[in-house]
Amino acid sequence: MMTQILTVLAFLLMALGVWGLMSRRHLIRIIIGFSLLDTGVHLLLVAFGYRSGGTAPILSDGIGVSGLVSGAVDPIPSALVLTAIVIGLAVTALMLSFAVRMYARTRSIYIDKNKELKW
Amino acid sequence: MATADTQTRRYQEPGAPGNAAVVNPDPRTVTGPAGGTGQGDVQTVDGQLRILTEELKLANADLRSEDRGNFCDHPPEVIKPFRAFWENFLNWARSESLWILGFGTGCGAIELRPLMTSRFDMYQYGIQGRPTPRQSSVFVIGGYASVKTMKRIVRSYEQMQGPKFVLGLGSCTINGGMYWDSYNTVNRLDHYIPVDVYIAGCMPRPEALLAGFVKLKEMIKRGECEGANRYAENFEWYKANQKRIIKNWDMPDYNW
Amino acid sequence: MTQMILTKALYTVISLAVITNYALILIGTMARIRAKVQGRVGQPFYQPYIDIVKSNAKRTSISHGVMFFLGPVFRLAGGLGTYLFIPAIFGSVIFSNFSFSGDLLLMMYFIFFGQLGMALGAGESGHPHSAIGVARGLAQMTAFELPFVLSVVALAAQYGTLSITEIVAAQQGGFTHWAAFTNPLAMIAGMIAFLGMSGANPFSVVVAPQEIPIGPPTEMQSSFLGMLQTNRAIFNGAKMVLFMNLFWGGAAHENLLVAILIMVVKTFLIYLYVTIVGASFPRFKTEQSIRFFLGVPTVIGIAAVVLQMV
Amino acid sequence: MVSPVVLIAASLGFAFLYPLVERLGERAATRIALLVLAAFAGTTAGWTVSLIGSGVALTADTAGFVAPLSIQLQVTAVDALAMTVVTLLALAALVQLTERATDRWHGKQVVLFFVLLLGSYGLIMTRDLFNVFVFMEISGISVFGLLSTSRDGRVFEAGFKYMVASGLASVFFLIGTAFVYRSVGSLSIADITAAAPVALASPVGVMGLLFLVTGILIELKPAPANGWAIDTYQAADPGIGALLSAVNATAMVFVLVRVMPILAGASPVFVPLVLIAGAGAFLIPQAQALLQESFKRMLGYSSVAQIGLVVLAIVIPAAGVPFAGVALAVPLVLLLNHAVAKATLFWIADATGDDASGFGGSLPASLRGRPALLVVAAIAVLALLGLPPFPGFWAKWSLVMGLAAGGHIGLLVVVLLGSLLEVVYLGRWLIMRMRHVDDDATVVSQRIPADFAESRADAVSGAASGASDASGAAAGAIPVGATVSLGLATLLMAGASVAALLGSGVGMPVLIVLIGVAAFAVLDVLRIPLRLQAIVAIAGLSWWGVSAVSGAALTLQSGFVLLFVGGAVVQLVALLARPGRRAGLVALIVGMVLSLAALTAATSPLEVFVAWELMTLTSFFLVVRGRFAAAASVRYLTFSLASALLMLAAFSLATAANPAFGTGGGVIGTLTTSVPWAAVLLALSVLIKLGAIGLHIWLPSSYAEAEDEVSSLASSVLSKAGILLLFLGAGSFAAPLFAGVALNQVLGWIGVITALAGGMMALFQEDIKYTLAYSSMSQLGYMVLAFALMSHLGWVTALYLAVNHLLFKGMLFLAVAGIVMRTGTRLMYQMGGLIKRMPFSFVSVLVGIIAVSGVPPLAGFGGKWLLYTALIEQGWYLQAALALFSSGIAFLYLFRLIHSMFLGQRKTHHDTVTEAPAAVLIPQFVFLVIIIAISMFPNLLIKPLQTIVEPAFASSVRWEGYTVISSLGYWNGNAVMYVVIGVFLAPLLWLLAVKGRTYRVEQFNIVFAAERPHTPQSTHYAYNFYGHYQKAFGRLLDPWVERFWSGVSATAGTVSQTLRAWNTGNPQTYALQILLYLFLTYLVARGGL
Repeated sequence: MMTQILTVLAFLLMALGVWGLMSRRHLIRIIIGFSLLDTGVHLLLVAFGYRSGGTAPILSDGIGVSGLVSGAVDPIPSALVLTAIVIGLAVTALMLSFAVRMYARTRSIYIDKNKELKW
Repeated sequence: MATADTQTRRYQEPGAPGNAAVVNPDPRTVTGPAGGTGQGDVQTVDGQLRILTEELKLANADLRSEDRGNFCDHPPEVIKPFRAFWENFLNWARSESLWILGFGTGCGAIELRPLMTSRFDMYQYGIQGRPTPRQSSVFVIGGYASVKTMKRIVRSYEQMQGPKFVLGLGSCTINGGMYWDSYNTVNRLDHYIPVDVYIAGCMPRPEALLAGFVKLKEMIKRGECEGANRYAENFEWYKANQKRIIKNWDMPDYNW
Repeated sequence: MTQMILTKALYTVISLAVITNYALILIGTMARIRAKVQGRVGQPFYQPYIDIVKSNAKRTSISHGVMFFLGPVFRLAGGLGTYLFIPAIFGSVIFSNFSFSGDLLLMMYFIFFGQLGMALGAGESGHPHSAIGVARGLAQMTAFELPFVLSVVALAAQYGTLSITEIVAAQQGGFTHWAAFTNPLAMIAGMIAFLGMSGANPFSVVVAPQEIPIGPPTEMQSSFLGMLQTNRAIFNGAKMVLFMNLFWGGAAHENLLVAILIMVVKTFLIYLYVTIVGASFPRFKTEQSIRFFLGVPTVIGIAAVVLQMV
Repeated sequence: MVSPVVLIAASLGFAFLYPLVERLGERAATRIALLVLAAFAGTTAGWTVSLIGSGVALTADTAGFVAPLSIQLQVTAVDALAMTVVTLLALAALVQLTERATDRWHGKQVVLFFVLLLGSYGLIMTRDLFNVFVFMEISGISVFGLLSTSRDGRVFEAGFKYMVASGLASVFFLIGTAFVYRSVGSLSIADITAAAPVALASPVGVMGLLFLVTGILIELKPAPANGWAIDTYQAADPGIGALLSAVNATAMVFVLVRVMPILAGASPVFVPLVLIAGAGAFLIPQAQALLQESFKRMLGYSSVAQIGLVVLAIVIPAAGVPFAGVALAVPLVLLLNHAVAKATLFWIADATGDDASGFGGSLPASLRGRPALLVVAAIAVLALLGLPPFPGFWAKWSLVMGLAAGGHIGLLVVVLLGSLLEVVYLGRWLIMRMRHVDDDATVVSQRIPADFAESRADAVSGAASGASDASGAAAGAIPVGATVSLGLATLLMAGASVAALLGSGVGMPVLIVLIGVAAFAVLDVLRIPLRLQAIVAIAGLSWWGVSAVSGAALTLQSGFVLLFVGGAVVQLVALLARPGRRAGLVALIVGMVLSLAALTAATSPLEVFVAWELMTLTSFFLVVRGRFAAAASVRYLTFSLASALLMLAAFSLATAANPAFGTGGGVIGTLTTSVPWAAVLLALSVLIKLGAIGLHIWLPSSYAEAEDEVSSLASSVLSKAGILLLFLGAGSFAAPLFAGVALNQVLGWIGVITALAGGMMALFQEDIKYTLAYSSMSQLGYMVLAFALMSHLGWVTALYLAVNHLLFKGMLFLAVAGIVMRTGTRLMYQMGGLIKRMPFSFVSVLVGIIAVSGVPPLAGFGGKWLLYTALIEQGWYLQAALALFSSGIAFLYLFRLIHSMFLGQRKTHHDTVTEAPAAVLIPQFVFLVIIIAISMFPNLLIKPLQTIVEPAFASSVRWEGYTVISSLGYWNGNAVMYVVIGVFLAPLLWLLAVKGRTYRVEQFNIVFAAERPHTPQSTHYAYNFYGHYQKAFGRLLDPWVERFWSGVSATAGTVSQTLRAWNTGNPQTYALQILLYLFLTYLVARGGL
């Protein structure tokens, strides 16, 4: 159940992100939209690994490997999400820095003034 | 052309050399003079005119140097007839096939046209028109010859291939006729080109022209029409005369 | 072998002598007929002979160069060759000429030989009018060539051969067998083309006297002109003999003299036709005659060919 | 063997260490970096060698577990090979980037470079789906970092777009990964592949894979959702462009290669999906690139297109010959071919420092004076275009064969059309680079000075062409880094080419061509003068030709060898007239002749095609040498390669229908196919090469604007290749194809109309070379007509015409070469009266034109006689009449030619011209003697031709002595000759006997309406000689075909304009396009709405 809710939420978040990405003119807002999209995907990954009532997939005292396999949520998506978040962070940072340089060049933070290359 | 020159020219017109005087014993036909006095009697303008170089080539002094190479510089030569019998046959053929150069040099040209008509029908005498001097044997000077036309007459005459014959049509060709004192009309044609037959009158009727042709034919058959050879013989005399009146020469001294 | 060659040479001389004299007289006669029509006496029928003698009797001549010198030679060679590749009289050994060397195609292309030589000679004269005349002549030639070729192809298709002798042979046996009646469309196209080929009015723009003096031979004089005059006779004769062979049953009779007579009559009529048309029409401009030939005559020619195909 | 992990670790480690290394000094650090890269290259090369030997994969599991618990890295032979090439290119790139004049890379750029390399290695080696994502992002981030160091400020805008797009792609990929993981429970690609048919066949699984594949595709920058990538290529430092195109893209393709089995296993919708995606990605950018003014942007379009082609190749199993056995060989070869070539082009853009594409003629001719750079650029362009002998050629051949075999006709069309478009823009760039400095690249027809000025300076000078090439080298020297990297790339390409050639199974002849070209290229490098080279070539070719045909029976094959080699050898003599050096001239001529010979010796469709392409290439480079040949050679290249592509299509269709098609070879009818469309395409292909009406617009300007000796070779020798092809494909054209109409009927009409139209157009040319070029077109039309008859006589005629055309057109073009050399003009009305100055040339032209026009007694008549006899025999009456009409037209333009040049009035400034050099005259007179001989004795030529045709048709003519007799008529060339001599001599003797005293006069001694001629110019009747003809025909003579093709060109431009307007430059539009792309893939997968 939780998985379904999370999945729906994830897609909603992604849709929101895409909407932001597509409809805003301000570069920073576009980047925010992009981050939302990213987060949505991360949520989706987590949702797919979720097991209702599962514990965190941490091997600790009292829970054997068998307990972990039967009781914990899938650890791999979590691991993946961690990586993805890091990467997303890096990309977001790069995007922001590029936005700054674009602003420096064209004195405009709006996307319409930053589309010199075309055709 | 400056009027002064021509005015001067009119009063200084030289007497024809020796036996070249024109008489007109018969108002219908006049035999021409036997030509100039020959070599050594070259008339010069300002003492500078030379027609022939030392190699006996044409000097072509009036041509621009870059044009000289484009013109043949061989002077005309006297070409002896064949022996009597054969030459008589050829002369018969020449006389029976008279091709007129279609060049109406003056008002008399109008008298040529009726010859083609059914009334006069020159074809029955073996006479017909020809559009190019190369192929013609008779040059009919149709009346007065202005200085301007004279240049073209000389050129066309020289371009005809010998034996060639000249008919002077009308009084103007004999003595200038009614234009005798005009500033630009040649008074005596045979000072410039050898004339075989004169047809006096102003204007002579086509019948007179026909009569002239008949006369010409008789003369050809007798071997008397050696105008081309006479021209070659007295070449320098003719040239001097021509050049005296034609100022903007601008062509070779002999137009092959 | 030697005897054979000598015999052939003799025959050739006879054949050429007949055609040359006949054609010269024909030209003279035709001029006289034209004069009569115009109410004149006209020149003697032997005037062409005198003119040729006169031209050759000129004491001087000028030459513009080798090709100019050879031009009339090429022209006359073209005329002679054209005649010699046609069997003039069907069934006659003497008048079969050198028709064994090639067929109709050879003849059609050999016509170019003289044209080319003359055009080269005229070209070397350096006279612009010669070149203009040649340009006009060649242009007009290609134009009348098309209906002519179509009619020839129609004939070749009809008789299944390109050999002139066989085409004539197929027309024997009464005038209804003549191609003129068995293949009238081809005949019409061919005979219209013949008008262009003979260069008379209305297709005389090539020489166009008084306009470009006289076209290609403007500079030709003396003996050169004499050769051209000779060729005019022979070449005309050759063409008339060709058309007689193609469309009008050729000249055939067991008696050679009668056969010659037949040839004389037929070619005379063909020439008369050209003369009448020439006397009746004014001159076309070059582009007009090109358009003319590529118009109705070509359509007729195509019709003749198509009729052979169906 | 070194473990794969080491490579990853070393890259990463060195990247991190680099700041420390740089303490040693910048130069030293970069040298060390290069050493490291060299070590990598050694490693990967070592893998390649050993893996190809062993045939097993090299596997490494990370973190101490086996897959699927750990991430598995695996290197197969293919991977290793790709990695080797990638590493070598990276090495070359680093040299170029660190050793250039400005913006040398250092510090963080080198670090990022190694990270990028690491990403690429990872993408190739990893066998874990999520790991793919990681390496994708590593590559991406390093690319963004590198981009930010570019000098062009617009790069941030481009980079931003790139990030948005690749972010979306990552999202898709992650979503896909999530679905896949959810369905399969593993991230190991091996596991997923195994489980795919079951676990991923569900709608959810397919949906996930759809996301996954869309993500991968977007990363591959597919049109029409790739504007961001193009913008990046345009703005980025060309060095980065090279990396992106050569390293990054190559690695990304491997992701698709890994995923493809999963997709194919899961659902049948994916193969068509990827096919469509690949086709779109290939075709659309090619069209978009047409109007690009920025070279880098154009290369960007080309890159994405090439990757599209690779995507296609991944899906299509290779059915063709060379690489059939090896999995992935075709895409791999295409990929590596592209990587090397594209990197080279980017480096050249960097080295020459200008970014013009040549569209609109704005490009400086900067390569003309730099032979080495020119060779490198040409190799890169040709390799990209997939021309032999470069590896891409074989791959493209296999791909096309595969497409046809698989029945993917639509894709076949896409591939060929895209290739053609690529030819246009890349060829244009190369040509604009190579053109002469004087050439404004607009010359496609004769040029008449507007004011009629008789200025010699204005005159079109063929004599000077090629002499002052060095003046084109205005730009500075190439940086040492670029030299090394370009050299490395070229070596790589050369090595690959040789390897591919050896592996292709194509026979010796092709190798001989290459060796021939290379040998003479070496002579050029050694600065051997042209004359010496020509002598060597004459000797070599003669020896080779003699040894090739001696002892062999006379067949089509040996006959054409004789024609090609003999014709060329004789004409090569003319080169002896040219002092000094002409780099490449002899090499290319030899190459052309040898490839023509290879064409005759070809025993399989592939060999035919290779030889055909080589011939096209060598002749193209010969044409482009002309002083004003740029525009003409654009046409030549485009139409020639269009012809080649049509031939490829024909061969592929024919082979698909009949695997034995074309094998055995060398005899009449080898290339016979019963597939109607294959026959039509083959015919079209040959017709283009023969300049048939409608397809001819390349011919006049190419023949005319080439150097004079080249014109003669092209027209007399090269043009016969098409005729040979006609004979090889003979059987294809005879059978009724459509509605009972056989192709040969159509061919016949095309031939005769070509003959007529060519002649008509020749009539109105003032430029002598254009006249002759159109004349060639016309004559080729005759040959097509004769061939199309499909009868014994027709074929003998076609061959007779071919031989005759070789002889007289060689004579004419060489005579013209001599005249142009002496007079400095090609315009006929500027000549005149040359007969007295150049009598030998005159004789040669005279005999030439008599031979063309078919006037007896010369050999030309034989051709005409045979032709009309054959035509009438077959009942082709109307064609016969038209052919005769056009032969009259030929007579017209030929007379114009000889008149305008030799007769009439000589210009004053030509008074001093002298006869053409003996070296130019000798070949003419050799031909002349041959013409006279076969005119006297027609059996000398006709009988051997009958022998050649004998295998196909029994003789339909018989011989009686010298008389040839057909069913219709007869012809005795010998007798005709004697009669003509007789009738010529008789009047001549008569004339000599009766003529009076004859005076030899000069040119102005003409009657001129009693005036004297003013100047030769105003007296020479030559300009617009047939004005009345033009008047008579009026609108019929309008340049309809030219107009049609400008229309086609304009339409292509409009399409290109429309398509590229799609790339608006707005990241949000690009994002929308990407989403639409996803939706489209969904629709395709669903099979509609």
